[in-house]
Amino acid sequence: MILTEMAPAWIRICLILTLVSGGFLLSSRNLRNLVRTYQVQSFLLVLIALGLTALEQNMVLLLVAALTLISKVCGIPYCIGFIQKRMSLKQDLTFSYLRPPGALMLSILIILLVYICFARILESLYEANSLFFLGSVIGVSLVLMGLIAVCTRKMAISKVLGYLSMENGVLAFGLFVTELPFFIEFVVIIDLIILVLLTSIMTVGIDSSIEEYKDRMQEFHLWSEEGGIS
Amino acid sequence: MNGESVIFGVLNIAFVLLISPFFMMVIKRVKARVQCRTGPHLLQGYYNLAKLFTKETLYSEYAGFISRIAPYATLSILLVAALQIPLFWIPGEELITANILVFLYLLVAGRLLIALLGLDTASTFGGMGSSREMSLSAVFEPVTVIVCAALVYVMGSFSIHEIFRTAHAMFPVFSPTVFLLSVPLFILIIVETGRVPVDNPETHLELTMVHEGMLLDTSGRNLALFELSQAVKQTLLMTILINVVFPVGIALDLSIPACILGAVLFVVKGTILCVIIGFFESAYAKMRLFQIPNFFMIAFFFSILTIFIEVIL
Amino acid sequence: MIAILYLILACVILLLQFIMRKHRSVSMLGVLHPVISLGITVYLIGTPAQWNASSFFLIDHLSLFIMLITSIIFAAAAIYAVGYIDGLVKSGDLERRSLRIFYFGFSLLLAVTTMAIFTPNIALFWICAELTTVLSALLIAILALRATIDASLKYIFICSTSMLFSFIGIIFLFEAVRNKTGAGSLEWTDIMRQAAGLETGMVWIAFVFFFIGFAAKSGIVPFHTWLPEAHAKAPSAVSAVLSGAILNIGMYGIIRMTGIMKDTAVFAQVSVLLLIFAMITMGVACLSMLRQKKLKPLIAFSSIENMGFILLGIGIGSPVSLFWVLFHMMGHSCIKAGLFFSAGILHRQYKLPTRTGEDEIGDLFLLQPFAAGTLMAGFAALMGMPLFPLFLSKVGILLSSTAISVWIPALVLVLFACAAVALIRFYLPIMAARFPSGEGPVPYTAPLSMKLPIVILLLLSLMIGTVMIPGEEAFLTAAVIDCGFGGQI
Amino acid sequence: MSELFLFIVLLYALSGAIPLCIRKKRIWSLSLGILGGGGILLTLFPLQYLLYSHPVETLLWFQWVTFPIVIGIDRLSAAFCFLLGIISLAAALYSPGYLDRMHGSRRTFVVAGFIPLFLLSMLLVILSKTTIAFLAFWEIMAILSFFLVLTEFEEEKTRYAALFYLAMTQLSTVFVFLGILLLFVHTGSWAYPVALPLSDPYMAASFLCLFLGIAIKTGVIPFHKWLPHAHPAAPSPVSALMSGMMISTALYALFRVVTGFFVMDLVYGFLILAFGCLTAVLGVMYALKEQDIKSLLAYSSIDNTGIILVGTGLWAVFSAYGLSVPALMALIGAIFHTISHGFFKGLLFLTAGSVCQAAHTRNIDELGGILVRMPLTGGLFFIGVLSITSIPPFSGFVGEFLILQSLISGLSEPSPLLQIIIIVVLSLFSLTGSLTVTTFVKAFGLTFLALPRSEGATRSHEVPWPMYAGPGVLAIMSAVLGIFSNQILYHAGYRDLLPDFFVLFLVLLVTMVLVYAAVWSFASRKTRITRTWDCGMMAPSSRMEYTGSGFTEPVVRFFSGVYRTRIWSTRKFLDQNQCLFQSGTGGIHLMKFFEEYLYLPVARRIDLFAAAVSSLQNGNVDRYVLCVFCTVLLLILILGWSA
Repeated sequence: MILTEMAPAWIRICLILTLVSGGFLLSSRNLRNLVRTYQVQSFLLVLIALGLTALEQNMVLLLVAALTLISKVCGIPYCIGFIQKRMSLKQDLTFSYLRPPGALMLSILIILLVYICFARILESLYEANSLFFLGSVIGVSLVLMGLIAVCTRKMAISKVLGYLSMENGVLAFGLFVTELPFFIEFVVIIDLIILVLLTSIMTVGIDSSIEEYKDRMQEFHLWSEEGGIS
Repeated sequence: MNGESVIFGVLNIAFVLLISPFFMMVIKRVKARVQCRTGPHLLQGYYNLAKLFTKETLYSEYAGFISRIAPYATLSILLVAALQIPLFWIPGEELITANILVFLYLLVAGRLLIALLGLDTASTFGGMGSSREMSLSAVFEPVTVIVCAALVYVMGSFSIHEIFRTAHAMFPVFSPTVFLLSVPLFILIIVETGRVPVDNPETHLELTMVHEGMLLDTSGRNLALFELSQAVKQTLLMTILINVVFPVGIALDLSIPACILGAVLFVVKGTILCVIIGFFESAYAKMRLFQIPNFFMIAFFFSILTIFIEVIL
Repeated sequence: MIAILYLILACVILLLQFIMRKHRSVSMLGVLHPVISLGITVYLIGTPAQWNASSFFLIDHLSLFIMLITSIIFAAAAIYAVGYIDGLVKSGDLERRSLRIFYFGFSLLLAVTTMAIFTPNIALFWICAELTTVLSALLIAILALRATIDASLKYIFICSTSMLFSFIGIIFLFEAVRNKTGAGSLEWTDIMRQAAGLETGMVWIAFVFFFIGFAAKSGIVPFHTWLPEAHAKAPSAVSAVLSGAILNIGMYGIIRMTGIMKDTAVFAQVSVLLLIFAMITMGVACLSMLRQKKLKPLIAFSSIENMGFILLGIGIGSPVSLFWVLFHMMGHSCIKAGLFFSAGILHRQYKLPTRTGEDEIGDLFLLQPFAAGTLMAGFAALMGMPLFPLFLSKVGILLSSTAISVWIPALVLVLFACAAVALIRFYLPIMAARFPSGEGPVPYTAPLSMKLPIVILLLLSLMIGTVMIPGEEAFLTAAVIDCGFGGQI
Repeated sequence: MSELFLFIVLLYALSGAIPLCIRKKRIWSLSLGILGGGGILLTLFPLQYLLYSHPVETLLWFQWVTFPIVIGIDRLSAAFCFLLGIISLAAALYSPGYLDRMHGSRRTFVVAGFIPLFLLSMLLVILSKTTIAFLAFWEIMAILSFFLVLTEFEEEKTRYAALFYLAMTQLSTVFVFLGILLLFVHTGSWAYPVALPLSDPYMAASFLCLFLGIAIKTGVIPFHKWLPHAHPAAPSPVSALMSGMMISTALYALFRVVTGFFVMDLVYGFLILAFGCLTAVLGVMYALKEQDIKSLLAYSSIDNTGIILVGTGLWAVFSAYGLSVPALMALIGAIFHTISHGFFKGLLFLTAGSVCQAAHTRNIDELGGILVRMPLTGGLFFIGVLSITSIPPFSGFVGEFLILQSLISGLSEPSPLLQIIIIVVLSLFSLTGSLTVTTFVKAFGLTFLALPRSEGATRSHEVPWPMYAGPGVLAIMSAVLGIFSNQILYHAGYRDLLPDFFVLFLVLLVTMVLVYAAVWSFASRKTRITRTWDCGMMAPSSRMEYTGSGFTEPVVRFFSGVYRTRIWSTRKFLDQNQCLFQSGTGGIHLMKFFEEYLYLPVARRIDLFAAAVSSLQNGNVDRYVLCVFCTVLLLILILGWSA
């Protein structure tokens, strides 16, 4: 019904919006709305998943959408927010190599480049103007924009967020392959949980100076007091 | 190794020992006469040797076994070299290998021993003498090898006996190559025996003496042996020049009259060559040590010219 | 169903490590785990009938060979760790509390690596590879120093970001197989069977993206930057495992994928790409070795160089070069682990890395003659001395590379010469350095458990280098055929 | 015969393993005794192959992992085995005494253990019959000799020499490895190829690679710079082995390549000849100016390598022109000179080693008067000097004589180009001969004769008997080889190449005896020991003697073109704008041409390039991720472009 023929247009809009959220991720300075843009991006993915279920009537995608909703939209952002509160760091102002406007310009160039290259490589898909082709372009360029974020941000927490948006790019691309998405979703979730856990513990160490590091560690009662320096 | 070559050996060595001091005295006599002096008696060489053999020998307290062995070794090396060079009679079969390269390296051996002797007495003169001697010989030896190469190339064989035999056969025909060969051979005599342009044999002035410097500390019978070996070396080198350029009268077979004739003719030819050497020495002043390599270049140039002319003709 | 034993063993060991209280028993468990898995692997090698017992495990000559290397290195590292970790704890570098985390992580890393080697499914292989990254990052940062945490963060960021690209490659591959046969599959064997007809554009993209991730895993140049710092900062037992086993996992992935590409039309481009990356890797690694001032980064760069050389062998793609690639992997892992162990002894002796960052090594032959001797033997092995295995694989691979162009062996040999000079240029000054009398550090007597693995590994590499174990040649040839490079040797 | 060979190999391996495993005091005298036994067996073993023409016999065949290792012996390798046997006997006799006096107990066990293994690796290089075996044992030889050079690693000089040596041997291995790879690619088998044409570019490249590899190892001039550093830095028995035996092993490889592997044509003959002449002349010229006796001997090894290369080059040129007799003469001369060079260079290095150890210095200007204090060692050194300066009855003369004879008899070929080249080579060759005489008069005269110039030289005393028994063996061999050279070649099947030196030697002895008897009977026997003539002023002190540099100053002046000198001066001023001069130093030193213009610039450039490359690793994680990013972008571009 109306949902099915409206679905492809719906999916294309959501894909473009994910690209926009990637752009936001690059430019926002405040850590709080960095997390918020990540939540928006994940939510858009959920919408794409729903659109795809409408298009191909495959119940697995529904399960994927639910999983993404739980983990990406609420779970991980809450965890990062919790760590940020403890670190009481609000601003991430220092950038290396590229300031946000430069980063945005570069990401537009990248999207164009990926589009041209993939068009030349996958002519058959390009003529068929298939969703898979669009998904692959959007996915890869989102991953690359995440990589720029990791590369230009100084703060480890913002690097982790850049990495998470790369994960979203992979997921966006994975959704368009019918049999694979659940597996991808399962994969991505496990990886994310472990990764975020580990890096957040470490980033606490990196971003704060060395003295607070000791008591901060104590606060998390993970390591005892006398860590001797060899 | 048959009887004839043994006889040749004995005869040749005896004749060389006999005639060498005489030739030395002829040169001294000519040089004196050019300077309007009467000069020493012709037999003075023999008297000097006799006197030296009876005198007492002095050894420096620092000297090792080199000083004791060198005189005997030098003389015996040169006498062996004499076996290779027939003066007046070419035997049918060689006693020892008469290869010209072996002759050359025997001369080098003699020079090595004398140079070491110079260093053995820890005196400055000896050190200076042997340093100059070795430096000059280092530069001159390529020339001697090229001269030998030219000789071998022209005469076609390495053995000196064959060279003299072919020279004797070729003698009547006056060929330019033989003349060209005589100039480097003559320079060879001048340099090897340390004649004037290269080094002054008579002087004791440390600035000019090269050969004399090494023998400064020898005395008595050692000095006599060195004088004798010096004379023998000169005679051998003169023989090469004479028997290649003017080989008339060399006896080819073992007959008494031919040998006597050959010997007499050899003495005459030798005296004439000594006169020429005497005049040559008086005509030149001693060159500065570092100019001498240019003098060697003349000999080098002539011998290479001989080879090229032989190729072109 | 023998392969299941691996997983059961892993679970049992992890469980026991939770319960045990005393440090001694936990470390014993740590040793037990790799030794038993080595036993299982040898048993499996001995009984080919057991191999395709369950579809859940892909057991063939190649995976068993890599598993053999991994379990040897892990066993040696575990034995070494018994003495080494004691030393760390006694000297206060490692808190008693994080000991449990170390052994837990160590056993988990072995379990995950075993899983990675034996999974038939590419995606599962990708996850296990990703997990090895995470776990080894945890082990690197175990000393809780700022430098170690910094190094492990770099490791995580570079490796996992590149691994994401390889996941995209896997998706492309899945899509390509789906286009050809209607139902996409992620099994190594199925893809290899379908490889001939796959659509070239899709397969080429799949390989390139896959290569990016696993190049980072095995330290190929543009992505190698994490390796010297991670190996230098990690405790020596961990860096030996990293160099000896985890790099091989990356290479295992690349070998499998190149095996798939072998039958596709794209193989020419693939081998050119691999050759270029290999040459760049060897070039950068050898030249940076010339500038190294510290011991462990020097050894780490030589690992990068050897990985470049292995990539060169894979890039050539002939069965002979693959045979020697596997041989080189075995030799390199043993020697490199031995080297890191002796470096560990030197680190314990001279309290490296010191505050100033420079190595202060002196009175080498007075304080640590054993470690100095084994270090020199290891360097001789790395330089390709004939009795050691690297010489043979150098001959084999360069021989097959002459088929492509004569300039490759020339350049590779010059680079190997540079590496040899770099090794000795580092060793000579520390050999002769002297502490002013009385000021030298207190002599550190390395316990037997630290010396034993070094000797075992050196003897093992000597044995590999000189004598051909009876079944070895047939096993390696079968492994080469298994990974799709077929054809006569 | 292969059982005897296996027994010899076992002996060598055993004498190498014992000191490395058992650390009892003076265990090395037992192990070196075993080495001596092995050496004697090794000298007897090849005789049967040498004297009667014996077919090539494979002694050992086994499969090394997948490569065939074949050990076999033929006439050429038999000659070199003979040399190796004698030298290992000499080293076995000499080393215990030397090791006793060496400080550092653990080090002596390493040296005593590595010497037999080093000899064994050389033996296997000589006897290997497959290229892969040759390469493997060549590399083991290189690594073992590196460790031996590194024994006294305290001094900075030794470490520099060891590093320089390793870099050059690695370079040489690169070339040999490449040459062997190209050979395998063309012939398809590991066996030694026979008579490959040099017209095919691959084969030309393979020959050039092998030639360069060997040239680096033997110290041909542009690549020689490591040799004068490495050989003196090693302990004396090792430097004797390296100079005597290792250079001969490399030259064996050269003979194998030039005569066996390839069919030489004119261009390559001239190439070898050019390298030979350059190495011979420059080698001896640098030897002349050297003050350290062991590097003087090292440079003279380079010079002898040059002579041997000239012989080989002549063989190639004459066989290309079709002159078979001169070609054969040149080749036999070159091989004979390699063998005899092994003997007298080993002799010179061993005796020089005992002198340096007794006087605790290697500088000629601080030695002197050693002959009186160490008569036997001095005597043996004198025999070495006689044979290296090619005095007729000794073995050094035979090789040079053959090469000279082949050169001169090559003049008969009418082509003018060949004649010019022969004359140039002849003059350079004889210049080398005469400069060698000057060098060794200086080396022997100033080290052994006259007054000691330093405290160490004055206190030096004779070494224990084994330390001159070893060199004694070599002295006897270098004399016997020269005197009976004609008989040896006669039995080896080459008829009238040489004149009979045995008769010459006999006649020389007889004349010496006769002259002595005559003088003894007729002349007076009064002798007196007094002071050297000092113009009546004061007793000559050791400071009035001629020093090394003084002795060679005229020659340095003659060849000032070759000896470039560098004048340097440093000034210190009291004030900034440099007008009040405070102090200054100045000096003239002979410039090390090759080191300053060839080796150091190349090393510096490599270091700069390495610095640029390794600056990528600066520890900043953003830069690392940026690298990843750029590479991914590049790959995507390649994907797009290569579709």
